[in-house]
Amino acid sequence: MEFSASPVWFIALPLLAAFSAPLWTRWHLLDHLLFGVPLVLLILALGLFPTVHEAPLLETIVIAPPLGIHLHLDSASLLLVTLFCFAVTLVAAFLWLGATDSHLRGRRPFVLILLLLVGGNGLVLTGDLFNLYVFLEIAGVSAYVLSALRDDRPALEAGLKYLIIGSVAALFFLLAVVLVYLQTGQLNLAAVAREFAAIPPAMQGLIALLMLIGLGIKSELFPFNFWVPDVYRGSDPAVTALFSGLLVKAFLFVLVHLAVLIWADPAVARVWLMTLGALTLIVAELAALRQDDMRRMLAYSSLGQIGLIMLALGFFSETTTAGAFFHMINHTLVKLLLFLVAALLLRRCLSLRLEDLAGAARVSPLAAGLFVVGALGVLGLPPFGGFMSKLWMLQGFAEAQRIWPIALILFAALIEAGYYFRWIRVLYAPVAPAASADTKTTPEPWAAYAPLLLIAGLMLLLGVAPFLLETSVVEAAHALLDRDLTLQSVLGVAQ
Amino acid sequence: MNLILKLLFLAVSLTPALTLLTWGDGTLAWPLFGGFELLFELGPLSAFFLLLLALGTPLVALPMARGTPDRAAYGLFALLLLGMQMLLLAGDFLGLFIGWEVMTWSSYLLLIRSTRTTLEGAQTYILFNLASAFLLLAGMLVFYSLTGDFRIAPLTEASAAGRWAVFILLGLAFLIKVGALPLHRWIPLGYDQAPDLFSAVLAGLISKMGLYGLLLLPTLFPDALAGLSGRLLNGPAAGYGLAWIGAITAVVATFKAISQQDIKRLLAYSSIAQLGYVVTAIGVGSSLAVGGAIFQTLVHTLVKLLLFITFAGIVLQTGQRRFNDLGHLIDRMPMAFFAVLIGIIGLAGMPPLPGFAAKYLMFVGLIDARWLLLLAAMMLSSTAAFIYCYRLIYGPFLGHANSPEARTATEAPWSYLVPQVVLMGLLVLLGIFPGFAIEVIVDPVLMTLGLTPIGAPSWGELATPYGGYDGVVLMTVFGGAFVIVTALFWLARGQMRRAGSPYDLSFAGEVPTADTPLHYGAGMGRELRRIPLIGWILAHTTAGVQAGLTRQTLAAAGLLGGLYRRDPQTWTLLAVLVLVVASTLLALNGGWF
Amino acid sequence: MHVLLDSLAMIALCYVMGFLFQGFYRQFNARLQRRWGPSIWQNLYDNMKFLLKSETLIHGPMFFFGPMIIAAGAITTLLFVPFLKDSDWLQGVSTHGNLILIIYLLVVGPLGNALAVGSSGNPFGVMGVTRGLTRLMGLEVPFFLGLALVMLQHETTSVHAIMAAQDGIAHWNLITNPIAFAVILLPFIASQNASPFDVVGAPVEVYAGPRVEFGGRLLGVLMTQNMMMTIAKLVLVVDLFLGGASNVLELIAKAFALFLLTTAISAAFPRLKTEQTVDFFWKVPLGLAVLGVVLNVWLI
Amino acid sequence: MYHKSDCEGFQCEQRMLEANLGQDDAGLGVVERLIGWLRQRSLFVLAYGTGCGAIEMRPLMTSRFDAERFGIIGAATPRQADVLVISGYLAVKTLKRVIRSYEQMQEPKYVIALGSCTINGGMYWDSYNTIKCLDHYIPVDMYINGCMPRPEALIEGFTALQERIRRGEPGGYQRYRDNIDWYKANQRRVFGDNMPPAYTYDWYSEGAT
Amino acid sequence: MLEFLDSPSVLHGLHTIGSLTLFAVGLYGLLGKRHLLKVFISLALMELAVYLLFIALATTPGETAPILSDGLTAFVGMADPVPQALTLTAIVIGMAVLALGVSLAIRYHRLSASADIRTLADAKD
Repeated sequence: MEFSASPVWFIALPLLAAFSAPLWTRWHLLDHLLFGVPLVLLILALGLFPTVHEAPLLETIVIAPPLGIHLHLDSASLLLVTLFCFAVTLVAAFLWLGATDSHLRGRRPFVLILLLLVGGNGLVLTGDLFNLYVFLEIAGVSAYVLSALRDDRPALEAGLKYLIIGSVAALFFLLAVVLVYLQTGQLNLAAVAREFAAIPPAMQGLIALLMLIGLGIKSELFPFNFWVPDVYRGSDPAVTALFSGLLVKAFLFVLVHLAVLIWADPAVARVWLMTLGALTLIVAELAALRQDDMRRMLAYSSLGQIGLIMLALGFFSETTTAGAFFHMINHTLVKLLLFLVAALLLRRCLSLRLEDLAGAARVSPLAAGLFVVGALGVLGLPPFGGFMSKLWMLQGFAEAQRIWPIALILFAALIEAGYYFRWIRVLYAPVAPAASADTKTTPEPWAAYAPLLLIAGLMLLLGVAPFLLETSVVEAAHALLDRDLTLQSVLGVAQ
Repeated sequence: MNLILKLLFLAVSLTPALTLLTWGDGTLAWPLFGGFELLFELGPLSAFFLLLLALGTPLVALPMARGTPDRAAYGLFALLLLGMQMLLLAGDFLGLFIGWEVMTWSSYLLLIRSTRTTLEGAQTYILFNLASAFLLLAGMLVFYSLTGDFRIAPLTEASAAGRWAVFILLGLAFLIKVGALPLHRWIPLGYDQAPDLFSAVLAGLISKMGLYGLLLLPTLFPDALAGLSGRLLNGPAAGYGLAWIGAITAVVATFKAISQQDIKRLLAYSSIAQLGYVVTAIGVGSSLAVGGAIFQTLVHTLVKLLLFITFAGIVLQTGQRRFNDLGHLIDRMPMAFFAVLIGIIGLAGMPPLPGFAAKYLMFVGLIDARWLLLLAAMMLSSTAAFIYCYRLIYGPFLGHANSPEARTATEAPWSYLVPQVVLMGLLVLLGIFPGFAIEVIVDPVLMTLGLTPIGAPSWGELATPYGGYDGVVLMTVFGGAFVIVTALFWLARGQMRRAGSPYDLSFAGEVPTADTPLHYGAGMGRELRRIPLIGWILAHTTAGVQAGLTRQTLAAAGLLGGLYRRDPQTWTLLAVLVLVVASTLLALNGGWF
Repeated sequence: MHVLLDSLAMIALCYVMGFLFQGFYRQFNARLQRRWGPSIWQNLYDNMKFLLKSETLIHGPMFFFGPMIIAAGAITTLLFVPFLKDSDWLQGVSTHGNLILIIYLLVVGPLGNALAVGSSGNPFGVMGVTRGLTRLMGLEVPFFLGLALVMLQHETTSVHAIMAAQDGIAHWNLITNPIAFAVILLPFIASQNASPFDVVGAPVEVYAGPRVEFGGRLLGVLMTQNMMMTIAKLVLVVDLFLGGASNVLELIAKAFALFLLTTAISAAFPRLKTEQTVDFFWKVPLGLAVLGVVLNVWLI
Repeated sequence: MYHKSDCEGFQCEQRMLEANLGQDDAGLGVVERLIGWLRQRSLFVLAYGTGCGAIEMRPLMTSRFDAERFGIIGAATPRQADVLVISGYLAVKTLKRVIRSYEQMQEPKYVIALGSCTINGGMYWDSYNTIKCLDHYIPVDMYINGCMPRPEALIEGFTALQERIRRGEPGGYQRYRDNIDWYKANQRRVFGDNMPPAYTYDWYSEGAT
Repeated sequence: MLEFLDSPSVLHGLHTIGSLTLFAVGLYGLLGKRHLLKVFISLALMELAVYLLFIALATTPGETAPILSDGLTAFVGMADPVPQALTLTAIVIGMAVLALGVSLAIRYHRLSASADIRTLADAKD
């Protein structure tokens, strides 16, 4: 049988692997597979780039669109899928190599992480509204359990909060889907896009609003993101790395994708999305100033970056969107790095609170150094990739003679610097760290640092040679923004 | 292993010199994205600043390489060098900014390696510097939106508002870096708290990058800023504001310097003041003034390296850094005494050292521009500088030893002495041959900036249309007079006797002891407060403003952070409320608005 | 050779004029106070007596070199001031210098001496030095601004050129630029360390100030340079405002006239405190100077 | 001498001191005579106002008597002074300061003592803490008698001192240097353990360099 | 007598009102009740309201089940099969989430002896 490089694999393979977990448990292959499955998918995704460069791949299931379900792999979704596979690979490597706590080893996390990957991949690949809802729930459920995985009080609180607010979000989204179906009789995204304009305006508005709120909660936009710090605080840092690096990106993509496809009038969407992005950015950065727990701080910082990406995506210009895609990649790398460093520090210093981490650079110099690299990357300071993507977005705004987002982004970056450098200063404070002085924890094996060093190297590489990703990012932006192209490739006709 | 590491480090510190010597005319391009490229080339302006780097870095690296190798510091220092060289070689704003940022954060990481840094100091340092960097970024983005290119090129066709925006943004960015008032607060904190040798780099080299930026402004706005908004008297009107900023900076910082109790803080404020002169001169924009500015940049680099390295040696030997705790080191550290002596002569701009040549050019430039009130302000600052210069040498070296360490100190290790000797030699040579510096160092830069070169009839002579002076003659006369007078006196000295004790003083018939408060260094300048203007200046700082700003920001942060501490029901309620309000609005508007 | 002879002549002339003028000053003051006063040669006697003292105490090498530096500074300064115009003699090396250089050279020596004072470790001496530097800060601003007005008027910093431009009594800067002269007059008195601005070395108040530790032959050197410096400054102002002089007699006459004026002013006022001095200079002469700048630069 | 009727008490001593004033200076070269003449023409006075005589120094210096016409003028610090004027009785406490000041003066230096108190204690002859005979502690070059001497007498004394300087007579400082051990022993008898530190005087013993 | 109820618009209206009421009840529970189980029940109620709305509005009276069988060879007069399929899926998902939530709540109760949603808000660092 000939192997066909189909997008289905991105969903099917992890699903299969996850459901046959008992088998792997018996064969002691969990760690290897958790690392291997996303790695295989990553290689597959990389191999698909030339194909997708020619034309988007369309994988129909049973019936051709608009009636059937289909997976739509264009440059944008391929880029994100690659990113997700990479993120999961890295986290898996970290869990495998890093002598992790027991609750992060074994069958449960194996299944859940792979399901999370399924959910993320499905969200960006699917071309069907209801399918979108299903993947949203898959991703959501696995995320709820993942955040409660440690099974102590903070983790359960985080899981419960996440579950409640996530269910509300899913409910809103489901309502929107129902209304769309009732109005248009269609669930295929392209078909819905074609017919959405025919709906009465008030109903259009209601549907858009419901989707915006549902996905806004999921993708952590400002007035709906109050749950984020609590959940990130309660969960394991290695898990939050996935939330911040994978899950949010997927929802963000879905939100913008829907906005492009459904909201026919980009001017209106631009106002809404940019406003939300700007609010998220500035509020999160300000709120992060006073956080004394590293996970909370990283959560707020993550929110700020999401706002930034939203601001750039919402501008719907090809340059800023390309920059935003690039920034998604960089942000994923950076947040993986920072959360995994946080995981190491947590294990070493037994706490992630500011006062307990004072002088932590003395006991784990490499982790502190990597935190510095991560902070520089997230602040967008050269020579790391974050700078290039930020510059790309800013240059897009400058090209369009739009000054206020530039001012806002730079101001927010300054505030961000205010708290990140506070943490750096604390890590390097000239005092002996409080907790680790008496705890005789063994130093981490070097292998635990390998994924982190890889990330740092990649960040540096992307900062020095951003042209490596240029074509894929620009094509992704093109694919995301060009509504007609999508419609044509799905439905076979231009609108 | 350690030796190899140290040798490697020293080799790295020689890279600016190598770059300067081997670069030639070539350009180097590195693609980024979207057709943008980083372009590196070596113009005379960059070459001048690269020369400063090439001089300064090995001299600082030598004492840094002493003792057990500090790997992290070496690495960061190498990064810092990389950043500064990128910044200088960059032919476009992108490279400039990248170099600028690399320099900023690597210097920050070097700064916090000192055990003396406080959270406030470190935060002030990095936030001011990042504010400067982001202003630079904003300026270059505005520039880009006007021209569609990041190349550093004259900005002639843009609208007046656009050009002013670029001028103000870039000007602010660079003024923060040189520490112009009221954006100077990071300098005293940073220079004071940095590792002692790194302070030399901060004051001598990193602050010069701000000047490099300011000197780029005449490149962007040709005709020495006059293209921006016409002329005022004989100078550019846009530069007039810049010049006043510089002059006020110089005056206020000088008085602040006088009132400091800590050597390094004093040097920091003096650095602010000295760079204030340069800002003023750049504002004047004529070839004389800019020539003076470049000369002053050179001299200030040498002087500040010399002083900071010397005082680093003193701190190393005594562990004391306040005027109150030192004293009478002249017998114990004569080399350091001479270094500081030469340093303060250069700092005060006294003949025959080159500081005077620089000041002379700036003064003449101001007279030429007919901006005499600025001249008065500069004169005020440079005479008031005598007081802190005197304090700088009196406090540690003269008077009486005030701590056990000061009584038993010995000369600093040779790795500190070698840079001191080299820098002293350079300063003296430049003082004798100001014409050499003009012709070889200053004139090429002036020509790049589109100004007429000053020229020099001979190496010893400094010549301007307003008259000049001859460094060789000056040095010969002064040296000759000194030798002759001393010789004559020595021949007819009669019975000369050295006092048996430092406490053998005429003290109204009393016999002072070690407990008598004899060291006037601590209180020096105290009576200056009684002069109304100075009293007013010394009574006001920007610390309160900064603290207030921090407080307000943190209060806002607390307020917003409070939003995030509710239960899921509140979050849901909020989402529902948004839905209800927005749909009501929609319904009222009858559609999507 | 010519330069050497010329320099020696200048130094000698300065010295002679110096003790005579200061002798006159003491006589003048004594007569004002209804005393006979010392002989006009008294300063010579004093100076010689100190130079011939048999014992000298020093506080270390820097203490010894300080007076040497100040003497060398004084000699350098006066050699850079042209004494005559249109003459080969009494020029020193003035063609190689300029006005701004001279203004700075005036300070070099005192600062060198300040090192010696600090080296002695006597707090009164350092207090005096600080007061001196503070006064310098006060006086230099209007002084320099007044001279800058002259430099601006002639668009040169060369003393020769400024002298040459004043080729008749109507072209004296005193006549053409009276504000500049008015501005510099009081700072000039202060720079001569004359009353009412002589708080720096006030004998009773700060125990002779900077000179507190100097005695014997070192004090003799200090007195010598002081006399020479007085004359060098006088000649400089004569050059700048009174058109210079063509021969020695004219020079002495003009310098004496100027000296008489400053002496009269000195004798008439009581001593000011340091901060009063500075405040005064920053109000009255500087205000006048700003007026002069406005007139010269903006209105004319 | 003390038995002659034309003088009594310290007047005889004074006369003895003044006895050879009229004589010509013998055996001096031109240079020494010039030096002597210049020295006597300029006397800087450190007036130590220990007693009531201090009040007589003011008229001496001011318009009425104008000592400046003789080249006599006040000095602020001992380093610059040639003449130390002890203007009255000395307590133990002030003696210490006087000795310190005297030792800080640069040679050639002279001491003029005013009033009877410095000669024999005067009206304080039986006081428990007053120095009776100043000459035992520092070498006095010239006593000016009276209680207190008027400025005219002071001028008389100064001119007498000037005459001696002119003739190049060795001053009291020579005596002090030669007999330092005796003087110090006397001082020590008064001060006990309260002597100034050794560095203030031990250079005397090392001799001239 | 109640035939008018069979007219699609009335029926749809009633269903809409009913499901909205149900939704409102659920919303009230979600926002107002403190016990975690009640909150989950409220969430389930809201979901049910959505399903009801979906099914009800996608069907008109008189339609038959969408099964091709004897005599029925064309898609005529059949109810739209998609909403039913979707609702079934959604019910399964909702069920799973509910079960998960309840299990988490039980574990939470065991650990903290509390099932009050407000105590969740007191999460301290």
